[in-house]
Amino acid sequence: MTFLDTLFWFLSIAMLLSGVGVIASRSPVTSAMFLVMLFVFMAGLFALLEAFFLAAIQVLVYAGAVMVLFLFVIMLLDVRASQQRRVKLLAVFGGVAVAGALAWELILILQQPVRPLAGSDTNLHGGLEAVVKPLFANYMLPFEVTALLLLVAMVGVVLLSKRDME
Amino acid sequence: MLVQRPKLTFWERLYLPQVLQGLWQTLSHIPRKKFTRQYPEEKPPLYGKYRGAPELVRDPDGRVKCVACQLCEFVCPPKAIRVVPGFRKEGASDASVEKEPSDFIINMNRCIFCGFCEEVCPEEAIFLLRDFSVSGYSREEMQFHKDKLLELGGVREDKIQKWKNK
Amino acid sequence: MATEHQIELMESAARAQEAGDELRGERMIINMGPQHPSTHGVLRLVLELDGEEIINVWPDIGFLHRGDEKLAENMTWTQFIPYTDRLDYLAPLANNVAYAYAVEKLLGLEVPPRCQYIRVVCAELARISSHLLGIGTFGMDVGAITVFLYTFKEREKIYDLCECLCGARFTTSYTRIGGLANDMPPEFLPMLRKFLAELPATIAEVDTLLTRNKIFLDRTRDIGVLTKEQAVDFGITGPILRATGIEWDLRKAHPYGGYEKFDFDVPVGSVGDCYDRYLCRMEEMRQSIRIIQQAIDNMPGGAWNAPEAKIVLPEKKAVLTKMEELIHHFINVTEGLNAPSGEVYFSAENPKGELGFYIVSRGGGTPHRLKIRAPSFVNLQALPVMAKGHMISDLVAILASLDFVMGECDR
Amino acid sequence: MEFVVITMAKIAVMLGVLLTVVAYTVWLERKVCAWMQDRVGPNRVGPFGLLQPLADGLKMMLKEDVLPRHITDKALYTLGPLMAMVPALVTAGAIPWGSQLPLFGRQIQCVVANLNAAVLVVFATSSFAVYGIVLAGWASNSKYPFLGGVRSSAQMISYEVCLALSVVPVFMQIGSLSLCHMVEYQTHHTWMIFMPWQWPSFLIFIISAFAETNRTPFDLPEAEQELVAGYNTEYSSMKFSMFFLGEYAAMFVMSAMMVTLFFGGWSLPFAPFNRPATTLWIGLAHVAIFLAKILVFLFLYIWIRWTIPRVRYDQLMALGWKIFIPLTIVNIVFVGIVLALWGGR
Repeated sequence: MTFLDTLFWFLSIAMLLSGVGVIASRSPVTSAMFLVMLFVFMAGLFALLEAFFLAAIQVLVYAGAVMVLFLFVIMLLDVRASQQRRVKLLAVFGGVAVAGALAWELILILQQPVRPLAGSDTNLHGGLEAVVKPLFANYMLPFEVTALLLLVAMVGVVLLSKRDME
Repeated sequence: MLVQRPKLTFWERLYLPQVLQGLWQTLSHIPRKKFTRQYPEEKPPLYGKYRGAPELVRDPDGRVKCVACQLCEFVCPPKAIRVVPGFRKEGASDASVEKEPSDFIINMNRCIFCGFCEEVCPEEAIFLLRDFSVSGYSREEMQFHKDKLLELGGVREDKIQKWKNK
Repeated sequence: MATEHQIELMESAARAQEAGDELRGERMIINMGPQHPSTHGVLRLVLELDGEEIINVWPDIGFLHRGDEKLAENMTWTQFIPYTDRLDYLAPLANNVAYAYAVEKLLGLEVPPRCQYIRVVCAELARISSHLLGIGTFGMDVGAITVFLYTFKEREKIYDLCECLCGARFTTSYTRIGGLANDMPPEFLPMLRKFLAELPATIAEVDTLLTRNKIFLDRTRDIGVLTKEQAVDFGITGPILRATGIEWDLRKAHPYGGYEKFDFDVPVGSVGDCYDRYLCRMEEMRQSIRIIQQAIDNMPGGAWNAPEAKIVLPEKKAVLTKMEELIHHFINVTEGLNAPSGEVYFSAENPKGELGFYIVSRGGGTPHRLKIRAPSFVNLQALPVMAKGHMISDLVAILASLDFVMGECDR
Repeated sequence: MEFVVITMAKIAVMLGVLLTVVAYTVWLERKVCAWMQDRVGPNRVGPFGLLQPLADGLKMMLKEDVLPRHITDKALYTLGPLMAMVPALVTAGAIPWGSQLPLFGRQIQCVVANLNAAVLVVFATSSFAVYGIVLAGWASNSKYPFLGGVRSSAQMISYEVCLALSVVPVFMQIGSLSLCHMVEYQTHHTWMIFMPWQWPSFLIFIISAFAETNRTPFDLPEAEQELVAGYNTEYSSMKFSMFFLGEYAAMFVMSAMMVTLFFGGWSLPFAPFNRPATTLWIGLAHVAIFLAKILVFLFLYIWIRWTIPRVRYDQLMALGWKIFIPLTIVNIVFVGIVLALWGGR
């Protein structure tokens, strides 16, 4: 096992354990922190693939921004109420079903032979251009449409939250 | 007289000029002479008639000037002084004075250094001298008795010598 | 001012309301003080917050209560002087002066002009000292810590002056009924002149750091506004009243102690916010410099004690050599000066506002009842009105601009 | 394996230098503020108080670690200070401290990790510091720290956006996200600060950096006159000093970013300091130049702290969202136009 292999196994196992931590921990704040750890280990896996840009963005956006907002909301809520949650039967069945479907999908995918990526001729090192070029050249319209959609959603949220003030 | 509320100019509303002026102000203080005093090495100058700790004095002949009239005990606002009156020795050179304190206690924990004792003393026997760092490890230690007070007070010049010719 | 019980009631009322409409978000009850860096002493504020916005403030006072008014009933008129030092302990000289004039009013006694002038110097020095501290801590509370150090440097010089004048830096106990503890020492005037020459530079420094600084303006303009009507209703005095635009200064309105002989202006504000209070204090310091300058330029000579053997202690030399003076001396100290029976109220314009002494005398050497009207106590009442709707950061600025002293408030 | 050994050595040296500089920044802060206030500052421990950081550190370690009884989540309470300190230390690894050191017959790069997305890594890692403060505020289970934590998370999230957007024009000009390329570009051309169209970027960056590191005039989370000590009210001993170290390390990293992005990193605009070092001495001189430039910015941090008042929380948020973010976007467009017309590259 080489150094990189060790690192891969370490990151993968740590990521899975963090995932277990997210669903197993009682306190929502602890859950959120496990999720942050999960993101960090995932970023590590990206970095192992030499996709530094993706790794950095993963941490910057998910761990650095989204999860902070999550934590913010959790902090402002009453934590005790959510700590006393009870296991619901329907939720368990639903969860198991989704997990099973996901596992089945994964097995199907892994049985396929590994195909090279669409733009495999581009230099993947760092991956900045590999990410940005298609986004701004081939898929310009969907990209902008998504941006517009997000903007509309944001305006909607602002409008909704402002309504009680009147 | 109405105090003028300044109208800020455009630049001042951008925060910068005042911040820069302030920065220059603080910077110009760096090379200036320092105002603080390095206390234990450098003693502070005591101006005027400084009111330090109250102490008892002797006249140039070595006589305890206090005649135990208890006026200071009476006037002391925090009741820090206690005088135990006694008699002078029969046949001594100062026997004509008749009384002297057999003990004179100042509770330095209570003393507020107001100087009333010195002001009312009809014998010029008690003075607030220049001791400003009165300290001790216990409450008992802060009860200054006659001997200690006399030792601290020392000898004081006496121009009038009230008891010399009586 | 709320009692412990009332505060508890209000807290539970707030909790009930909170439970009533959960959608409006949680309210937070937070204790500010008695140990908090910006409550300037031992003031406790119970704040009800919605986020950072203040819904309600309940000041809880009394942590520094020493019973000064009761103590006064058990001591002679003169013995109470050291206790006045400890009222507004940032301007002890002014308290001494006010108390002395109050007792003299009861006695119907006029002090000689030299005494009056020295007392004016004392009161104005105390005003400068108090305002320097007020502005310094104001700067510090909005985050400009260096201002505090600059003004404290100047206060240190005032303390040196106090030390030179009366022998103590802090607890001055300088005045006596009918006079002063001692005359000005010869080295005092040169020191004072030097100080007056140096002070404008420091005021200018504070000016540079704060007056036109946009950050400071943002923090203080239109914060804690008190209208003229509110100020009058609350009985607010001093710079806080004048900042609302009412020109009421006891030195001008009811001149005492020779203030009518001095030429000075009374600064008034226009809005009544924290910034106006700051500006008024700055201007009052400049005016105090003017007053002191006039006082030392026209300092009369002669006696500095009223020639009343039954009120003022006789000269020490006479006590040591003459029988009659010795007897007066003893009677004066042990029985106290023999005040007539009656009731008087005297108030002086102190740095914080109107410091009044209401004296009920039944004759004899001690007051029957001595009521102190402390400006800080009265001014602090307006806090809940001023703070409502502002944020915690504003509350700090408002507290600093009120410039209260708990020693005086709790007495 | 050699790579691992060299990297480990680099990390050790970097941490050593970083922590020393951080410790002496505290000393500098106390000394400079004292001078500005006509005081002397620390002068008892060692000559000019130079051993003060050691004494402080020792004191902090020997102090009792008080764990208030109302703290229920001890793990998160402990994690807080760690999360506040570690990211700042990690970030320093992505910044080029010098050109290279010819040592033992090898050319050793003066950067722990020469990443091609270094800037993003720096922002990503430093964005973790907010967790430290949020967790500390929340886990303290006390009201003042909680308010501090809430204030701080909102503040840091807002200003991270400004911070990242404000440097976009710099990358537009260089066409790389690597900090090593940044310095290289500036040695070939001129420092970014000498290009007038980059001035707005610099101004926004430096102000956002002040907000991001919670320094005056934006030191709201710990505004001692309002929130006692904000998020670190309940902390003591080493945990408290970790917050302290974290704050100063973050200052160091932000200063380093300013130096690298706008002031030519380790270079000076004349030979032999404008090209990678060939001898050990010049290599060390580069590191010294880099540290000297950082020192200037650290001084600026301190200088500003002891001069101006603090803004209010809502004013800070308004400044960030209503002024700086639109301004950065306008700035990106503006620099884009400038570069398109006059050809920046």
